Amino acid sequence: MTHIYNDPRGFKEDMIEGFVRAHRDRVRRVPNASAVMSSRAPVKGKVALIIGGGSGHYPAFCGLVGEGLADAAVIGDIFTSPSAEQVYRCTKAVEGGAGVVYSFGNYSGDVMHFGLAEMRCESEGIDVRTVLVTDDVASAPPEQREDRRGIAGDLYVFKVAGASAHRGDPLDEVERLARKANDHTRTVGVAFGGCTLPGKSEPLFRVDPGRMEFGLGIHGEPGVSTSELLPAPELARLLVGKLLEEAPPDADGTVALMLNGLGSTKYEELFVLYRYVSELVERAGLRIHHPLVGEYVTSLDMAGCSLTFLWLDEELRELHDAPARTPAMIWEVKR
Amino acid sequence: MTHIYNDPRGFKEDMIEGFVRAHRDRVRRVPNASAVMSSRAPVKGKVALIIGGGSGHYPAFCGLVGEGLADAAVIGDIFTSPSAEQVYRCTKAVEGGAGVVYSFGNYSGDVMHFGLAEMRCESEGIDVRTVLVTDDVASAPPEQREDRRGIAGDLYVFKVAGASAHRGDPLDEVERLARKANDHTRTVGVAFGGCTLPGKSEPLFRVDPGRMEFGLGIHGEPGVSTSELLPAPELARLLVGKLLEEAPPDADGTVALMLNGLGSTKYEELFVLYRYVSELVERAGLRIHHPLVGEYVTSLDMAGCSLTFLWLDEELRELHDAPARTPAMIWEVKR
Amino acid sequence: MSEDGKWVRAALKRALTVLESKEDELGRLDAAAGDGDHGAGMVRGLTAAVEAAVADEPGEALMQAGTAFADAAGGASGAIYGVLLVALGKRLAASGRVDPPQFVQGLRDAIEAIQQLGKAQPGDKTLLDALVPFVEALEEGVRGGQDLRSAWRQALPVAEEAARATAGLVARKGRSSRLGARGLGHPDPGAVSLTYILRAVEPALPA
Amino acid sequence: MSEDGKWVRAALKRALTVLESKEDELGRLDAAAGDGDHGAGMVRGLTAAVEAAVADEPGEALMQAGTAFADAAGGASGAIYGVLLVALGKRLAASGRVDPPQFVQGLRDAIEAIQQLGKAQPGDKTLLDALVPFVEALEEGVRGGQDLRSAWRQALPVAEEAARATAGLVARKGRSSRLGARGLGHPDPGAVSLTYILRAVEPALPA
Ligand SMILES: Nc1ncnc2c1ncn2[C@@H]1O[C@H](COP(=O)(O)OP(=O)(O)O)[C@@H](O)[C@H]1O
Ligand SMILES: Nc1ncnc2c1ncn2[C@@H]1O[C@H](COP(=O)(O)OP(=O)(O)O)[C@@H](O)[C@H]1O
Ligand SMILES: [Mg+2]
Ligand SMILES: [Mg+2]
Ligand SMILES: [Mg+2]
Ligand SMILES: [Mg+2]
Repeated sequence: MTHIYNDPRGFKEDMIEGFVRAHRDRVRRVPNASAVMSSRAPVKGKVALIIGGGSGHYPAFCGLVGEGLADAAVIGDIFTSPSAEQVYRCTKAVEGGAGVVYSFGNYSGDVMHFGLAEMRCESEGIDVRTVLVTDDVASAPPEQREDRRGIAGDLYVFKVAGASAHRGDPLDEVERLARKANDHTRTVGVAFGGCTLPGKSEPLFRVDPGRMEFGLGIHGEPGVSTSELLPAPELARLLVGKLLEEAPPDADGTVALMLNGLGSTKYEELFVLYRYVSELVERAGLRIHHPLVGEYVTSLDMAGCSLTFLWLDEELRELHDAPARTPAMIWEVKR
Repeated sequence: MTHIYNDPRGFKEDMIEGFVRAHRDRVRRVPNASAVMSSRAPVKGKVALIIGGGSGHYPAFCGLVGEGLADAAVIGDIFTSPSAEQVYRCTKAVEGGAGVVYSFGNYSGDVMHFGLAEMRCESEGIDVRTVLVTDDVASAPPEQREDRRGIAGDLYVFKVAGASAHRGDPLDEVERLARKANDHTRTVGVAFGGCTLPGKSEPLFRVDPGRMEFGLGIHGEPGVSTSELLPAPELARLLVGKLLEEAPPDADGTVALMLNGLGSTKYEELFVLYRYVSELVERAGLRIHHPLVGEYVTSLDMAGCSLTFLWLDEELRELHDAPARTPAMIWEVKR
Repeated sequence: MSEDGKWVRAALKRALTVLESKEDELGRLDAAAGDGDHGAGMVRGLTAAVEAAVADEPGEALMQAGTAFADAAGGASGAIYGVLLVALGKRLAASGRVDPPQFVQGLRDAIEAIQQLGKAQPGDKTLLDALVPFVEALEEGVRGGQDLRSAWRQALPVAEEAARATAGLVARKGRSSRLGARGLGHPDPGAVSLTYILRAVEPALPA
Repeated sequence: MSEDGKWVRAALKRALTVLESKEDELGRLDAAAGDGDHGAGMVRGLTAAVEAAVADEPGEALMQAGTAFADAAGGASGAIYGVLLVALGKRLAASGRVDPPQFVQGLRDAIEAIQQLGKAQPGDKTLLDALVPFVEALEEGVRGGQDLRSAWRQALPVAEEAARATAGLVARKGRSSRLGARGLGHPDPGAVSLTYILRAVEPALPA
């Protein structure tokens, strides 16, 4: 349930305003746009990474803007992709002459609006590449990987792309690495309860007590199937099993791992689950690198969680490990 | 609602195990105790800061263990203070010969158990000082400040004490500064909905739709009074107003500010509220220093939020600004 | 048939009034398989469109409306109504006439633009499943010599029946496509809202 | 009166069985003004106490039970039952006898230890509000020449009435004290659970 708001129609605006006020040291608002940009952007000669999507997913998307990660995030209304116009304005504000990568989860609204903005920018001579995040294994079979939607895996794709752009890679290379990161990222999730939009009193969906939804969406979409609620060790087995089924052939046996809470499934619960997840992953012969256990891509106050693997190789690991500083996270990997 | 657990009685144990597995780079488990310690502790000649309380409040308490903050956290079952025995074992494991500061919220269980541990340690020649956090303005009138309970203000008191210990201050000085931080910290909170213990199907309390509880506890205790649910600008006025009433006489007009979500009142809602809170605080002539907007001291999946001021002066500001690195936060203040 | 663009604003206003009254219903319909924001997005889009459509020339006004709609609504339906209104407006502006055949052609252009943008085919459970048969029926009426509003009125039940029938389709585009067969039984919210709009605007259409 | 410590374990077991059946009720009672963990904590504490109380000597067994209870339960009631059991055990161990006057004296010691630790006064709405009148009634019976179990049985209704009467008190110690007058109407969970324990252990007490 969303309890704090003024006029529900002003939610996005109030949110961006408050966010920028809270993080003046790292970000500022893109003038005349519902977008935030790193206070260092634009950087001349650097590829600009622009991410975005609806609001309701914090720290995605605006919490991920900053040094070593995204140059800007374009923010829509709750669960609603931002418009092409806003993407365009944001692109104009942050591109530094070396091209732009758009990256966002694969949802038709986002694809269409970012696509329209890309066409408009290209017509003005700005080289734009789009990398869709398609990590949700529950949303389509492996043969249709490119049709899958993007959920928590967003973070890893953005991180790799942001690190590549930050170290000065040219546009082709940033694009290649972002695509590779997406090819190596898989997520599976479950939901225990739906979320409620500001101003509404009913959740988007309900889960019966003792049941859970498998294959959640991060926009309050119900899962693709319902099953019995599992205790932590079995839930761990389900999630880890689904991801192990899809190990990419060229992976070297090390995974960066994220156990993500969707909003009201809290940290302690995630640690309980992580105990069993990490045991299973290690028992499967994999090495876990820099596990993240917490809230990274949320869905308002939805109850549920997702497990993501980024299958590393040397190239991806270097970019994964590169430092980053954003309002939501200071990324430091001990080696 | 808590959905992820195995045997509810093993929750604390599962949680600590998973937490330590997720943060091996910074913390380890205190052998034979339900406590976690910084991987650098004990540090010979340094005052040790030990914090603690029930679980269910992450990032408090174990998320705050690390360089520049706490040396260890002793963790009880959900919402239940840890026992004197565990506090004692933890103290033996982390004290470095320069004395120990215990700091925790003022609840009778914690006071009694830490008190018993303190007596036992003293009898063994370890110099222990206890600094209770008493920031909740709703829990007792100003004349009875020392009877107030501790809620989100924990974070600031721990931060100041941890920074003082980290820079090598002697025990008397760490104690003095921790007390001063508590004297300068005030919190007020509201709840919109109760939380549910693992294995239970009913929340600890319910809030009627359209109402809110004023003066929440962070253990699922209901508030001290009920009122109409307010839109964000008025809620901001209520919270800021309560804190302004109690400005300490020696404050210099700068406050470190924390807008804390209790669990299922999410980031975007907090940013919406922060927009109005920050406007009001600035309009009152105060300078906001390093605002924190997010989840710092939670109460499982309780819906609600709290606003905390740490009234700064030069001495407190230096300690507030000192860097810290813990599993839950990398503390860096831009100047 | 009037060349005056006032009817554009009038039509958009009528659509807005109806969709405001249907906002919650459309939200619930979208929540069944999607994310529940369809009603809110359409209202945001139409509100902005009404405000933006100030040109005298109807084609111009429609383009203004489409641009504003897309920006204010965001989301899939924002993008789609954006290209729909702009394509229709372009055709009317280009022809300089607002006669029934041009109108039909404008809607054909819109369908093409929507398909190009969103890559959906009829049968994929989107608003195209109501729009395409509507435009076919409209064209038939117009070819049969009816004026725009009569032909439109006769095509409405076709669109409405087609929208209802989307309940039996499995989504292949848009958020609800992820649910596969689980989305069966609910009509597509975009198809339903389209029929509300088509019926709402009819009395405001030229002649 | 037997000097054998077996009755300590038997008494703790009886208490555990009853509190397991009351765990949810006590949780709900604690939730009314506190944090809902009282039932769970008492069960954890008693489970550990039963396991720990292995000494033959009853005073020793009680001290073992108290130490284990406090550690396993944590929380306010863990601390309080810890000192209660340890104080009682100490007195019995020191006197070398388990006769009714020593028992009464042991409980008096426990009250003192609880007050020293928790700083609560009778009337502050804690388990002291049931324990103090219970011990007074017990002492009266013992002084009047009754054996321990008879005196205990006669004192039980006094404790139970006193526990019920805590509903009319405003808490001044413990979590529920923050609620002020809002906590009125519910008895103190610690006082209630104490009466369950007192009644449960009676048949296991020596003579
Ligand atoms: N690719 C597409 N082509 C045509 N229409 C689409 C497409 N994707 C979605 N739609 C339409 O948009 C509607 C959903 O609109 P809305 O809820 O506003 O967008 P979102 O899915 O971004 O939340 C669907 O019911 C469908 O009719
Ligand atoms: N200072 C105190 N002195 C005596 N008894 C106390 C004190 N504080 C709390 N209690 C008792 O403890 C009970 C609560 O126990 P419990 O719920 O287990 O602890 P917590 O308050 O730590 O959650 C109260 O009902 C009261 O009887
Ligand atoms: Mg949407
Ligand atoms: Mg407790
Ligand atoms: Mg939608
Ligand atoms: Mg309690």
